Amino acid sequence: GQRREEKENANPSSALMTSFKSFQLELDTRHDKYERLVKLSRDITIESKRTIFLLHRFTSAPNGEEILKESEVKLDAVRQKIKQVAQELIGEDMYQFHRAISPGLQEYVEAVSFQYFIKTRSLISVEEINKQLIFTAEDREETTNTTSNSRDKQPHTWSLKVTPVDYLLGVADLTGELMRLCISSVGNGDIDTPFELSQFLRQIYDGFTFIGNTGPYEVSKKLYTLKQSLAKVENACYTLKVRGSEIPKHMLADVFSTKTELIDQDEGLP
Amino acid sequence: GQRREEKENANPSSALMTSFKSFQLELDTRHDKYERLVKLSRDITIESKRTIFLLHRFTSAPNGEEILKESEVKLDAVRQKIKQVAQELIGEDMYQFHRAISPGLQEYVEAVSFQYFIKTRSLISVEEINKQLIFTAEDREETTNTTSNSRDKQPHTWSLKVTPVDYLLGVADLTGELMRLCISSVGNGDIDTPFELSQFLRQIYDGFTFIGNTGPYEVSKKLYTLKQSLAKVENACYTLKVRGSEIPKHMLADVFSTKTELIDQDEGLP
Amino acid sequence: MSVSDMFAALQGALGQDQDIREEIRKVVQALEQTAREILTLLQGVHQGPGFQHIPKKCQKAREHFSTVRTQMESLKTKFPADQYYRFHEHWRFVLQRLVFLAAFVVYLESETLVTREAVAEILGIEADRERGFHLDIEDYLSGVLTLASELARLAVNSVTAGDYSRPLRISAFINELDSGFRLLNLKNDSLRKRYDGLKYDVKKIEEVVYDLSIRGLNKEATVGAGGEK
Amino acid sequence: MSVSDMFAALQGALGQDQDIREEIRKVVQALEQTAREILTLLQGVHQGPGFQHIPKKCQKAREHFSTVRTQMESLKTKFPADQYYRFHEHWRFVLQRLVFLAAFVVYLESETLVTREAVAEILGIEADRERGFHLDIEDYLSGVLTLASELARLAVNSVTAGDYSRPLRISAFINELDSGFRLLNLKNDSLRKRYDGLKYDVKKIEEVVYDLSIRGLNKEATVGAGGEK
Amino acid sequence: MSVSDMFAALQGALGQDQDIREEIRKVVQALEQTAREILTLLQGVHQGPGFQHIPKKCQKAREHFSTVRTQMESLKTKFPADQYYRFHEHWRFVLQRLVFLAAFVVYLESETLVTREAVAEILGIEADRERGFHLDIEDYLSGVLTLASELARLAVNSVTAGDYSRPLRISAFINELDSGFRLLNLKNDSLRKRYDGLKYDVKKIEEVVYDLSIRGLNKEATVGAGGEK
Amino acid sequence: MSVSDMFAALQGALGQDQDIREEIRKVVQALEQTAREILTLLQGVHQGPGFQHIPKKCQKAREHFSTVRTQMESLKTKFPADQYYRFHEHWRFVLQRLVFLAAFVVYLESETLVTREAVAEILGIEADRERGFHLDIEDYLSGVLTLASELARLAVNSVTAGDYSRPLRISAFINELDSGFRLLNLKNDSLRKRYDGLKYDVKKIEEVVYDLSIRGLNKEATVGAGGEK
Amino acid sequence: MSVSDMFAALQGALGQDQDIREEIRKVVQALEQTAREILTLLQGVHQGPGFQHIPKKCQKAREHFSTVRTQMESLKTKFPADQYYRFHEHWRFVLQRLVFLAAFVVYLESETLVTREAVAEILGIEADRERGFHLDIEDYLSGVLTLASELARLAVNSVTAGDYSRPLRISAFINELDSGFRLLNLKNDSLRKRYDGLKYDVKKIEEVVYDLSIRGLNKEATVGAGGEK
Amino acid sequence: MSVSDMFAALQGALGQDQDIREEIRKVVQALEQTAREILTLLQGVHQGPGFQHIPKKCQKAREHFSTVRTQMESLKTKFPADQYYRFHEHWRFVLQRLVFLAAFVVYLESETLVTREAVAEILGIEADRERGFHLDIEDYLSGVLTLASELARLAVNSVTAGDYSRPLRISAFINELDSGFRLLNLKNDSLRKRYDGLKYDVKKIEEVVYDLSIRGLNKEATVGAGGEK
Ligand SMILES: [Mn+2]
Ligand SMILES: [Mn+2]
Repeated sequence: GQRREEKENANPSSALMTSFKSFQLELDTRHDKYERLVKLSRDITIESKRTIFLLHRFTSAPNGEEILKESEVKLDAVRQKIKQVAQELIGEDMYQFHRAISPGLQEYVEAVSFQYFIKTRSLISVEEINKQLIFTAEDREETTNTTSNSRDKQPHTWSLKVTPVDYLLGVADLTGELMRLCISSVGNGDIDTPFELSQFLRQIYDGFTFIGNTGPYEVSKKLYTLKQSLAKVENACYTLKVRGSEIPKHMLADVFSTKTELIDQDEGLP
Repeated sequence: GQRREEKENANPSSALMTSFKSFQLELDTRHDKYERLVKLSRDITIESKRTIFLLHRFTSAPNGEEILKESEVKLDAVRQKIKQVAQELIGEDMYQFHRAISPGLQEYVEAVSFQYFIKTRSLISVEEINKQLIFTAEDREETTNTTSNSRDKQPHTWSLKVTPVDYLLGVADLTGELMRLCISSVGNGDIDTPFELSQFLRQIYDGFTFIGNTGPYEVSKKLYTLKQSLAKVENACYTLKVRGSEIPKHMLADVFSTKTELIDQDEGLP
Repeated sequence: MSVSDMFAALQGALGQDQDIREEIRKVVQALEQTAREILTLLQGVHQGPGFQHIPKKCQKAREHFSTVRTQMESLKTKFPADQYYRFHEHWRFVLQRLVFLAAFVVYLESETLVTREAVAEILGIEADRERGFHLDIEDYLSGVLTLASELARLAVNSVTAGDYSRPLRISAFINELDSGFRLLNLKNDSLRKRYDGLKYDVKKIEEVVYDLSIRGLNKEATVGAGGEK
Repeated sequence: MSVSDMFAALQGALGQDQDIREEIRKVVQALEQTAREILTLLQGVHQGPGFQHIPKKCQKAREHFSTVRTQMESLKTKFPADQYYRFHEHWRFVLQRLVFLAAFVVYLESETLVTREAVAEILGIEADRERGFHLDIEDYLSGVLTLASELARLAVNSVTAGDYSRPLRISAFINELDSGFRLLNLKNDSLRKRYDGLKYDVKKIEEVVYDLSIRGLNKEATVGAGGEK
Repeated sequence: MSVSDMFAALQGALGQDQDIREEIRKVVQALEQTAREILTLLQGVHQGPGFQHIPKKCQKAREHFSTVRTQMESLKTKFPADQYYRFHEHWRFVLQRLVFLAAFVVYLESETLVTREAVAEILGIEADRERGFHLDIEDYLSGVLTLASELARLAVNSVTAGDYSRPLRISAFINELDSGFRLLNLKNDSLRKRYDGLKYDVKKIEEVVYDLSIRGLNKEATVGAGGEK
Repeated sequence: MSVSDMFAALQGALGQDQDIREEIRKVVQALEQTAREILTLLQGVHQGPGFQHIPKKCQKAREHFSTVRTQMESLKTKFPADQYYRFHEHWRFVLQRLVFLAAFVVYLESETLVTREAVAEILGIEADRERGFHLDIEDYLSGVLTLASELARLAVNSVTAGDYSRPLRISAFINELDSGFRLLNLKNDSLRKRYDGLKYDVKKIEEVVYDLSIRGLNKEATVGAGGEK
Repeated sequence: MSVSDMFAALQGALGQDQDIREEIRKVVQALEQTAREILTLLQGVHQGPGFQHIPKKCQKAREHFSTVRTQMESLKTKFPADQYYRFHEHWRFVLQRLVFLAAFVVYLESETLVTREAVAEILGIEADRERGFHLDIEDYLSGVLTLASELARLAVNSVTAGDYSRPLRISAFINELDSGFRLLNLKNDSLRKRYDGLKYDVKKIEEVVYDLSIRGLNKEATVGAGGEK
Repeated sequence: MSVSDMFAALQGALGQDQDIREEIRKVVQALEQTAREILTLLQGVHQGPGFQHIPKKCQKAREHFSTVRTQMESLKTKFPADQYYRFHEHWRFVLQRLVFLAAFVVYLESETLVTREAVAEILGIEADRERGFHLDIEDYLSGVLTLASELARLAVNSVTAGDYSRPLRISAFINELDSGFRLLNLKNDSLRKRYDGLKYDVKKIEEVVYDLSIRGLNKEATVGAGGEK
């Protein structure tokens, strides 16, 4: 009965139907992979954003080292996710799934370069980032043991390369975070960071200017925001300079130690 | 105490504060009037739209006369609202509040011209519309008796003039309703109305073409939709003609009388 | 309570909302899959031999609707019952499609319009907002309008399949539907737009009836229809 | 039930929704008027002599809030209690503004951050969704951010009025607020944007404190502040 | 009357309207030119030496306003007197600008706010709608808000020019203006938006006064101001 | 490495990418030109006399496809083999068009659906990603959907040319295609959209078959078709 | 040279440009008026009885084109001959419309496509850029595409008016036009878009021919047409 | 002439136009590259130590401008001289940018505004349309407005770098520029909009000068400046 009924629509064993069944399989496989990658990318984005939020606490807290350590743990977790991405892409043309993973990778670049700046006051290179995205089999064993034995025997490595464009877009967004860092540095009485930041941001801005519209549209689109961020940082430095001009430089340290005491006192209160 | 406190902000009896208090009064009066007019306009719109909905039932129902009467009652109610508008505008520059009332007036034009078309198969003129918008005091007494006696003694008239642009915009929207009327006429087996409508719509379309972009932007903006409506009506006529071509014309009447019986039978069933 | 305690609590609440939406999206995807299966099943009626198997197809579709009900049951658990409209957009589209499918089955079975109550029951939800996860009125109407389109197509294909009575019955049904819609004072833009499409369905069916009439096939149909019932 | 009866019932439901929105709009307008009156009252604190009358102004504002509560009471009756989010957009803006005003009063009275529970009580609504018309968390946070801006301005004007201790206290308060917000993982675009503004308020206040410090006025302030309390 | 006759008549009415607008546009262009000249003249006060020549600049500006009056006279003749609001948009912008310029002159002369009557007289129009081409209240208020912006800038430049008392007087004036505006129940979108800008002007001036206060320059100013008057 | 060195290196990489794209664009333009020529050739089948020359037209089209293969050979050399999807967008459109053209030729020749393997061979590329420059499955499906549209048009024009059997065969073919597509779980937006268009093609062909049926021309067709083969 | 001298000189140049544009706008308005009159005149052909008066309508239209030529003559004098493209946007729209109108007249008269040379002559301009105010090639093509749309409409209305032969001739003409366009390598976005619309016109006309064929009306048409000629 | 002959001829003309545009695009890309290099070079002046190297940077920029002139020479050869405005959009953006860069260099060298003639010479083009490839007046003005923005930024960064005299000189320059612009009767929308931005630059610089004045740094500057020169 059922057989006959299906026949009404179209012969299920016709050549056409057979090939469409294979298309179904192929499309579903691809879409499922794409979906998994989108989800991984979202996780990467969320965790990277949280790392950035965490790092913004660095300036205000006396427990700087702790926060740096915590951020390292978080970024390691992100990299484990990226490893999963790399595993999904074995044997694939990564560009086929690039749109799925690009937002996550950009956010990772933003987070990792933010941490790097805080630690070293310099810009992490794309090579440096990619070096951290080479994963070996041992890494894998720690997390997933369910894979077949045959594979485990030979030492595998998986890697993922952040493209120059993803890197640039991540760095462009980094400048927004650096601007926030600058504004809150002033808010925390830190008078050196803003000047360092203005110099650093200017270098990045010059770099983007140099690239100009040779990159894809998304990159040049960021130029305006980048310029705004730079202007905000320059204005902050200007304000510090102008206000600082009223007293001899050697007195500044006094001013801020007083200030810190005041805050410490406050925190000691109930 | 209170007096002193108010002084803190600004001297309430200062020349500036006094004049701002008068501004407050003037602005509030104006805004209140505007608000009242917007509300009236909304009521006019809603009731006009309902009249149009009602008139669309005309084609399908055998009780045509009743529906026409009902629509007349509804339009009378709308005109009572317009009278209130006219009363609000006594002594005012009506253009000051034109934006408040224009949407309602356009919808009224649409409704009244739709009814007029159904009754007379022709286009109502703007003069004819405006003639119906002259209201006399007797009208007023019926509805509002609370006004001062002195005024009641002399016979008053209030009137409102629909502007040419409001008229045109209403007529442009009318064509959309006529298109709907045409499509449902075909759906109801009425083969004359579509041809009449196509001729009528073409005249209106020619009229709008003639005016072209000499009118304001809103008018020329309607041209595209108008053209679409006309095309739909022309296509409907075409279909009728093509299908009708298969049998001699004198048989058509038979076909449709049969059809009506069939429907009547159906309606008789439980 | 310290400021930082206050904010930690606030953070919890914000995260929860996101989780709910994620959960809802998953169930909605499953519903879409079931809806597609029902659609495939019912599409068969348009083709020649399919006309003879309408009852069997309806029966099979009914079975799929029990899956729908299970999925709906799951959907209801994903968010607080009184926040229906907070998340409405997520299931709106699939719900309209399911209304159409249920209405199509009911029409094929009994040539009547499914009521809002009946469709709600088929989908395992409530017709009445007070009683739980319900069927929004606009979603119900939207599904009914899709039915009208499908019936216009069915009228055309009935003729091809040699069934001359069905178009006449569809015509009567659609006319009644049209009269119903004329009672509504629609404000909602998207619903109004979709309603305008109904006129074309009416017109299409009328053209079919017209074609049958001028060939005298409508009389044949009435006879045939009488015999069929 | 005939098709036309069905549609007549449907029409009733559609009309009702429109009526509800109209009613809500009216109450919201009245709330906006009251909010404006409270604002005018509180603006006085920025001006020289106003600093001395803060307690009296707060007391007066408290009286206005009883009007707010009456209006809120009326608002609640305008729609079914479990459809809060269906109509949320209508009162969102004025609610955020009222949160700010209440938070400002509470700050001026006690230099503390009003809790969500307390502000809900002042406005005569619930902090908890389950218990009735409530204060959405994002609206609360939005109102708190407006408070931060206002305090930055107050810090500047305190100096002009010769009160050198208040900026220091505001600075401590705003810093705590900023720490609190850093705990949140904000997703929402508009709230995130407004939060970015907080950094500028922090910066502005810090600059005031800096100006006082380099002139040694902060010490004077601590003394003065001590004496004032 | 045939449809095409009807449209010909409508076309006539529309054409006439266009001609009127063309005429109005020409006069408005001339007014804009004059306004630009007055603006150039008054901009001078912001620059160092300009402060000493304020009276002379005001006097010169007064002369230009007689040209304005002549142009206004011409404008009035271009359209039926009772259709002011039909063509309002055409001159609205330039009229607001002229109100600002007149208000600026009056402020510079006497540090008072020009009344609506006075500004109407300066521009050669009526304050009252019934009496002819008049100054719409919202246009008057809009011009006054532009004055507030300009004064914020003047406060800044006064300090540069070494005049420390002017900012204090501007601050008092702007505060009074702000209180006045808070009395108004603004609905109109564009005016409301412009009013929202006023708070930035108030804040800017507060910061200037703050800068003077923290350096003790405000006392110096008061002394100086006392001596100046 | 200094920041400016880093950006110089990035700039190098970006420049290279641009050069590749430029090269690809040139070959794609040539492909578009060839595709347009094949299209012009095949358009002829819609016109009356064209029906008799279908075999000859197909043969000619086949010759053009050898040009396509040469151009494809050149395209493959323009970029690294494993970066197909990096530059996919450049040739996507023309490839879909070529798939359509090949599928049209094959349909005209044998009234069957060209397989993915066969079409890849006609275009001189691979069906399988691992083996080199390949035909993406979505591009294949997209080309097939264009074929469906073209066949709807062909059905209409067949009737005009007096061939009443072809529409019936097209109808059967399109129905099979529609069933095939309903097996697919389409996510991709653009393919999904194009697939939604298929239902209009199905409907159009159903209406053609309806027109033939109601006039009894379908029987004539079957007879004729039988004789024709 | 002082800055203000420099700007005074610049103002001179800017003013001149504005005057030219003003002048051009006036002539263009007149051209639009004439174009509108021709359009209104030709719209009549869609009307049933209008079919008999086509020759008279064409003749009348020809008279209007002499007005066009006079206005074009005036337009040419308004700007330096070598700045055609500086002001192109001003007359582009009306020129395309006039091309369409001329092409429509020529089609109605002789059922041929007007050449660029011929249309330029009708409008009193040059086909060749070197020889003066010319007809830009894209504007010519754009006008021709409008003609195709109009003819699709005419085909429909011809049938309604009982003329069954005209659609067949229009169909042949449009097919030729379509082949012509396929020779072009269009890059221009707006023209390309408009060209994409052509295929809908082609399809529409094919469907008209189909409707005639299936009812045997095309034979009737051929006979009738034969007799008509 | 057959339709297809006509279209073959048209294709020839269209192809030519496309080739010209392709050629222009290439040169414009090269110009953009050079412009970017000059920009990167000049950005250095904002950096603290950069202030000492201004003369050297200007000299280097001057060298780049000789490349610009060569590229401009090439650009001129790409299209018929009298079709400047046909292709204007292609180079408009880069030309405005180059005007800004030239104006910036000239300002840094001599603190004067470059004239249109001078900037044309730097770029190797004409100031006068009659004499060849020229600098459109609006492009010149647009470049000058970009200079104003850049100088506002330079004023800020000068203070940071400890140069208190430069802002005073910039302020005077910008005021003069502002007066110049007020002489112009701008209609052009984009230029007008950009001009509206100038008043923010003026205000920004005034605030910088204010900040210096209130701290007595402007006197220090004058002294320093005196010594520096
Ligand atoms: Mn970020
Ligand atoms: Mn309507």
